[in-house]
Amino acid sequence: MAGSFPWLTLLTFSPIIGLIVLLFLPGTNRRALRWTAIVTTLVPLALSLWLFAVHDASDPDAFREKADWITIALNHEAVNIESSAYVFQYHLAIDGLSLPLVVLASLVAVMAALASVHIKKRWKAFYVWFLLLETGMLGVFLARDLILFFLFFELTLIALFFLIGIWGSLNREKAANTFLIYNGLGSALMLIAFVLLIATAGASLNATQQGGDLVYTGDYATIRSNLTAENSLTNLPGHYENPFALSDGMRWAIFILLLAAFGIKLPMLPFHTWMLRVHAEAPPSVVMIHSGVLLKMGGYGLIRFGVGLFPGLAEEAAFVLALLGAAGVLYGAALAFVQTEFRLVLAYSSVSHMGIVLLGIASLNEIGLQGAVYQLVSHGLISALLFLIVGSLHERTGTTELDELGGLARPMPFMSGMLLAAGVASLGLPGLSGFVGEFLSFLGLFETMKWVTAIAAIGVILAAVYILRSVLKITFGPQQERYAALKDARLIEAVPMIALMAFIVLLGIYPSVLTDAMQGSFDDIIAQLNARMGG
Amino acid sequence: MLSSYLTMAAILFCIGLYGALTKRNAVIVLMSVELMLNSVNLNLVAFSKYGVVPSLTGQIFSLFTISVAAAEVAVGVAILIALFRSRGSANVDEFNEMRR
Amino acid sequence: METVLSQYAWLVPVFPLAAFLILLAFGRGMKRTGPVIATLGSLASLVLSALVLIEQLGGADEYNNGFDWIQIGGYTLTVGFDVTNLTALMMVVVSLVAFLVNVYSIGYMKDDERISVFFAYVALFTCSMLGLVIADNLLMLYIFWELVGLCSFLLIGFWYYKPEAKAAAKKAFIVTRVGDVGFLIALLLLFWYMPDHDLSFAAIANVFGQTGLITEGITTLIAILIFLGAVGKSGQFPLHVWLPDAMEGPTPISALIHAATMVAAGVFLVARTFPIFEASPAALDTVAWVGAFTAIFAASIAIAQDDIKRILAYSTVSQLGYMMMALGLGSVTAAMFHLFTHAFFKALLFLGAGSVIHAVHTQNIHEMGGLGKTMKTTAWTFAVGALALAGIPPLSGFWSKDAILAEALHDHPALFAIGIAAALLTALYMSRLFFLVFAGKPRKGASGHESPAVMTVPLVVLALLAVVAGFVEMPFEGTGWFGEWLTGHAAAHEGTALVMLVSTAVGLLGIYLGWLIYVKGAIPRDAVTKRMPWLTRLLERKYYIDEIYHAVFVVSLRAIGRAFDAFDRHVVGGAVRLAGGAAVWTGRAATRMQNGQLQSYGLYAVIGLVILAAAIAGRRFW
Amino acid sequence: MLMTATQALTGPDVAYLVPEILLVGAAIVLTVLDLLLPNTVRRGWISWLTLASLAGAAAAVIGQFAMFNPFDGDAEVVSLLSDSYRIDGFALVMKLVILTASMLILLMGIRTIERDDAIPDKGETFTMMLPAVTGALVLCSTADLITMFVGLELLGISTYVMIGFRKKSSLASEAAFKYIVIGAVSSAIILFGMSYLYGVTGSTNLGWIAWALEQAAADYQALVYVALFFIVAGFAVKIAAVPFHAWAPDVYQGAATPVTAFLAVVSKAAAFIALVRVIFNTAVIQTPFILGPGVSPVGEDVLLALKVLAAAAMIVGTTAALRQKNVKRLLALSGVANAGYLLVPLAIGIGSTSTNNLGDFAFYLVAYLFMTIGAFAVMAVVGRAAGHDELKGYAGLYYRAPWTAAGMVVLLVSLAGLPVTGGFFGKLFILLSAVQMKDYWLAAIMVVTSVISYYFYFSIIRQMFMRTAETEAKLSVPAPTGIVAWICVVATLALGFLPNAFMDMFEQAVTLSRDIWIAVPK
Repeated sequence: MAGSFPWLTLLTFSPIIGLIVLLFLPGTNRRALRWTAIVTTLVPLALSLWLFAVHDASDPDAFREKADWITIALNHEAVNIESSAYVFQYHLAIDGLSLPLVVLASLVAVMAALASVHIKKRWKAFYVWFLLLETGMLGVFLARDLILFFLFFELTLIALFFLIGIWGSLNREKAANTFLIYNGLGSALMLIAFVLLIATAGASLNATQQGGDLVYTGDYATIRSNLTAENSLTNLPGHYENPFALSDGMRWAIFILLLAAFGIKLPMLPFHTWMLRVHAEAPPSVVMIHSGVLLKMGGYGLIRFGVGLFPGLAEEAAFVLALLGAAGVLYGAALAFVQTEFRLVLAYSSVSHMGIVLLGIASLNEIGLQGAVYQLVSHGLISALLFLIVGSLHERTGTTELDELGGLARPMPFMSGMLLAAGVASLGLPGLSGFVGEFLSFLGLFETMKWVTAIAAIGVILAAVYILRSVLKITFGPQQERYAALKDARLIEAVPMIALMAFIVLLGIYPSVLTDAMQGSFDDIIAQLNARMGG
Repeated sequence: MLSSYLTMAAILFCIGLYGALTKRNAVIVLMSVELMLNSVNLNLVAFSKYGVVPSLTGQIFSLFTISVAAAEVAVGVAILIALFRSRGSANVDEFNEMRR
Repeated sequence: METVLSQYAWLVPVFPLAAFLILLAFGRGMKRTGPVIATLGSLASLVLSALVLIEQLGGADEYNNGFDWIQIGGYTLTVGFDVTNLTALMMVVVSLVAFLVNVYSIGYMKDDERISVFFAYVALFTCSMLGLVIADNLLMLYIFWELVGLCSFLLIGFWYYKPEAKAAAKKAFIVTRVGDVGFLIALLLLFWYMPDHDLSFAAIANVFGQTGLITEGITTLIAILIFLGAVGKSGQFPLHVWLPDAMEGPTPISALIHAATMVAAGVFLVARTFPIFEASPAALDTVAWVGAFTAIFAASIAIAQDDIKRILAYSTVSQLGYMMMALGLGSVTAAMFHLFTHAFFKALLFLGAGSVIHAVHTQNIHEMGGLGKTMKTTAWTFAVGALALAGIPPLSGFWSKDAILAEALHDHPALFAIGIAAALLTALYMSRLFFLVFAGKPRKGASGHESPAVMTVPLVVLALLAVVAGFVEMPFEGTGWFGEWLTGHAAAHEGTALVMLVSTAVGLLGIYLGWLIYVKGAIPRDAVTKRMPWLTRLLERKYYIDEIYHAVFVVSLRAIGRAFDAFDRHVVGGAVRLAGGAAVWTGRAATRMQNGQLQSYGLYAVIGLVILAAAIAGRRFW
Repeated sequence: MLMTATQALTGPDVAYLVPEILLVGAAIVLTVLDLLLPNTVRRGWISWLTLASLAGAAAAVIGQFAMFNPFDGDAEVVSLLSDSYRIDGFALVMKLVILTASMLILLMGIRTIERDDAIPDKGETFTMMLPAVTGALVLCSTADLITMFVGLELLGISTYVMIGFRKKSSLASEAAFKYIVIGAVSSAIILFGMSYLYGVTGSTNLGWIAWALEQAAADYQALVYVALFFIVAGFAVKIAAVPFHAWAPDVYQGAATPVTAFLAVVSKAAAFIALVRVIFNTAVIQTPFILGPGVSPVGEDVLLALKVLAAAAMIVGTTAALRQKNVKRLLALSGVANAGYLLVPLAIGIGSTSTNNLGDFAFYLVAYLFMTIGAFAVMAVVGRAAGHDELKGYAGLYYRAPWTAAGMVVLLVSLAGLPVTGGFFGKLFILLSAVQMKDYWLAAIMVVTSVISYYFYFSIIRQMFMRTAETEAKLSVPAPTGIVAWICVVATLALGFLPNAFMDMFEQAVTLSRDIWIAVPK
């Protein structure tokens, strides 16, 4: 049903098309710009939903798009080698792991585009960077070539730098810098890991009469099989003749590099400090995307590259991962409890929730891994909704300091209700998506590490504590005169709120929507682990 | 025999270097540079006569060096004059308008 | 007899849900029709559940149906409902009380601008509670368990602009959450220990029914953790603190949620998972002792309270303690029986109290009095409820309490003694309450007026139920069909004659004392206060539990938070700054080289060359 | 007494020397014209004639591709003037690079220099470029220490003069003086090294040296060390590697922007090319070793030294730029860092499966060429408008010249080594080779320093997009400069999207055994 039409390419680059249209619009015509952007973001959403509908795990190649992008013949004067080359592919594909996140990304993008009504200046540039960012994140989830993945990853970095630095609040430039350098470091570590992989596991030698054709590729599947296959060059004992062998030390090094790289993005303790400033400074619609999607790239990368390439090492490191996760859960919660700035409360709550993702990953069983992805998606939706509301609140009240807010339930019942709903969703109330992710992660981890899970479960209480504290502080309490005249949500604000809430409820009530899509996407990881047990 | 020439040349080179790095007067600095280049000439000539494999190349090389050195100093002095015009001084350590 | 209606039992929670959705969608517009819709919803579920109950009474087979909720690899989580005698009964109780409360609220909340929101919440609660009741597995029960918690939270905080309401709501949610975590962990344990990860009650029953499948230790652990959840919801010590504060909510809510249904969910949970407890004596003892202690503990506090609703709240806690004790003694029958009767008379009492408050606009019993003349219906119905609670025959409370005490006497004299003592206190504080409110002459000129029929009718209905509900299980031959039908074995009846005498005597004694103190004044009210003021204060301040909790948990958590915050700023952030600082510092050093002196530049070069050569070539000649 | 038979200059040989001859001739003619013409005549056309002659030279070089086709594996390297001068694939490609760079710089400089009041006689500044470029071309195809020295000095002296022409600015004179002294000292050091090299091998021909060195290293190890280390140190000064870089910021700051660009690109590139010739015939020599090409024992130490230099350059160059507020000095320091990156492929040597050093080197050199010249072009415009080269001059550039700002973003992103640009792939290839050679620490330093460099490259972007300018007046971009800037932007992007285009061409044109390892003269 896919035919030969490059749907994934269209999906990834449709924002660019809209971007080009934008370039020809007058920078002053705010409405036109906004609606062009919104309509543009609808295209990927439609496509991804369609993909989600027609995708079946049994036929992974239905939507695979693969073409050699960069083939570079290398100097081949080295002895015994007839020709050698780098082959970097343009390779997009979907599977149960990436598909939910693609949908999430395109959905949140639409909502953020709607929420961008709060942007007050330089709309054209804003939407240009916004759409670039969307292309970047869609590409990250679709790319199956290390270099391609890296390109998209960096694209989001640059785009977000501008979005924060130009449209952020007071300390925007500092925030943008911190973000750039910190995440740049993360992707630098990732690049080292990738290069190491390409230079060793990426190499495949096809024997010929004159010696052989040596090909270095960044293809995920190739690297994966080279790392796992018994007789691959990578796994042959590394002595002088075999420069492609990966010693255990090197494997650990790469694994840890990947862990740190994606841990920074996630963020994993203790790499979380950068995202506080981003949460506090970036414009809400950007934070929607940042907290809703970009953090998820970390979790995705951990599963795809960390666990996916080195299941064995992941298993040995599982306990540490779990500890990090549990620490993140409790640490973030405790910190969120004492923050006086609502955005920081949410930032630390993100730390806490991403800790749960780590727990799910550490379980290394299907339930846990699916739980982790589920948690990613659900937290994406919830935090998007929360920041959507924060944006609207901030626009009206001009502050997000908890001490200055209060009693907003009377002037704006709808938004307060939404805030409350989002709050309970994020503290993991059953019937809403948050619970399922949390529950599955705990359930998965509990099989292997009962005590860690039990300790982390305390976070459930703390979540209730800090969320109720802040949300009730804002909505409940005696009304304050200065806020008496505030208007409730406009339609353009209410629509995305309701839409997001609808998805949260849907995922909460009928999780199979997502879990069925993820069915079997971790089989090979699990299989390898079992093989390891056997062997 | 060779070693004494080489030592001589090395000493010259060091003296030149020392002068180039310490003298305050710009002219003397340029002269010290000349000294360094000439020490090289000594090397070349010595090698071409007493070297492992003696050959004329060394002497030819030294001719090139001499001429180039002359050109270099000429330009150097010209620039120094321009500089002297604008600063009214030929002290190297006063040529530090640009720093950090 | 085959099951017809039971197959449609899943509709029971759906009616209120529909009402909730309608109200949620169009609620703002319909202040008049909204309440009606909600009431109709609860009525519908009442009718259906009644029919189901009748069918079950007719001896229909249990019915179970469900579907897969999540399927991951080899594991599945299911949702489904099953209709047993127990659930059928609970459904009726819940939907009945819910219906009456709906009716009552139409009058009680008449003037509130957010009345439709109120009814929406109530409808959602009804739905969740019914869902909890018919859930056929522990996970689903947990889900609804949390949802009723949410509704309780929303309704306690219904008057959100009142700071007390806000605080109470928060407290209720968080304290119960503590218990819920226990429940959650129990769930995880069960999932991994149950053969083929089946969480359904049926499976639990037959797995724990046969010994050896799951070790004693794990069983106890699971039981205790489940009980922890029950403790949170049913306001057992030490997690009882939220329930009295919950009285900040509208009174009908206190009647519905915090007296009749939700707080009883803990008891229901233990009853539902009773096989696990039966498999672990240790767990049973824990339950029994916690229950007993809570019973006497709460009763003692109730004596010293002045807020009419708080007194009732503590009495609820105490009665729930009774039920727990019964469970701990191994008698599901007695527990469910008491739950059944208590639902009616405690709802009655709360609604009565609501009617009083509605009339006099205060909750302090010392500011009331003599209302018996002006509010006849209320007074009489209240009296019925009070007597039932005090355990005076032949009212329902007498029979159910008697069943429990009989169990206690049968296999645990100590608990029996505690039970009796609690009974005495109960009678005492109820009489105190009644006499102060209705007897004597009006104080502060607070002369109430009778409430409208829409409020009094539910009172009457409940009063009737409070009278007759007990007759379904009387300790005489051939009358114990209720227990048989409910759990397969009747309550213990050995030596019930003695029990009956004692408890009646105690009840009467308590009332007499109350009469002496608060009506006749034969004993001065401050008799105790004079002799040992500390005791009074201790009781008034509820044994300082709140203060202790605040000190131990809230303060320490805040301290930890602050500590972490400092750590985050200075250590973690500091490390990052340090890394950045290192780069900048290197840069400074490098910039300092640029002093504009070309001769120093040359010097650097020479030094560099020398060092390079010495370091690298030097190695060889070393 | 060893005498290499002196070889007469034949007709075809001259054909191979056309570019150099052309440039020298043009230089003489133009200078004479400039002298003879009365001052009333405007000198604008001289710059265009210079450009034309450079273009001619470029055309000639392309023509030589036809005469000696490097793509055909059997083609014989042309060796002239008793093997002191060779036309091979590497030489031709590098000559093209040099000429392209020179033309871009000239084009960009035309307006800038005309408007620079500190330069009294514009004509000479351009004509002086011709001998400089000639020197660079000589360095491209030198096979003999003497020719190398001559080329080096030709390039050096003419650049001293180019800086000095900015007579009216005392800064320029100071810069020129600093440069000449440091330059002369470095030449002396190189010469000293060369003299020892000649001494121990008895020849100045690189091929001969490569052949004789192993024996010599055995006999006179110390002398060989001195020779090689002195040569490396001398070149380190020319390419501004740490700690031999300190002159660069001052000199760059003093010179007129186009001249700075010339220093940053052409001089640096030429020095690098010469260094390649030296290193690959002394340190990385062809050995009959089973794994093929390897390094001699002495060579290993030299390579280690180069690695250390590279690391130092990357670290110091980047960190020193962090707090730099003057964009010219900033670019100078970024040039230092880039020298570090360029040194890596030379320093890592070659192993059994990784012989791609020159490909990496050439690619990054070209990427560096475009992004740096582009940046300087924008800088020339902004600096002229602001009247200074401070960072704050860029404030609000986005409002005053949106497209220039956008182009600058591409260039800066490329300099920072972010995708999708030439800079990214250049660094990526170098990184891959370094990792294949298991030089992990070098790779780590590369990556980390380029992350640190984000800070100052993006600080320019911050100025352009996130600050507001004093004036909202539109910035007028002179056509030639604008063209240059955009050529550079497009080229940078092209290298980013299709890196294989250049790489394939280079890999086919240049093979170590034919073009780099100079054969022993017959």
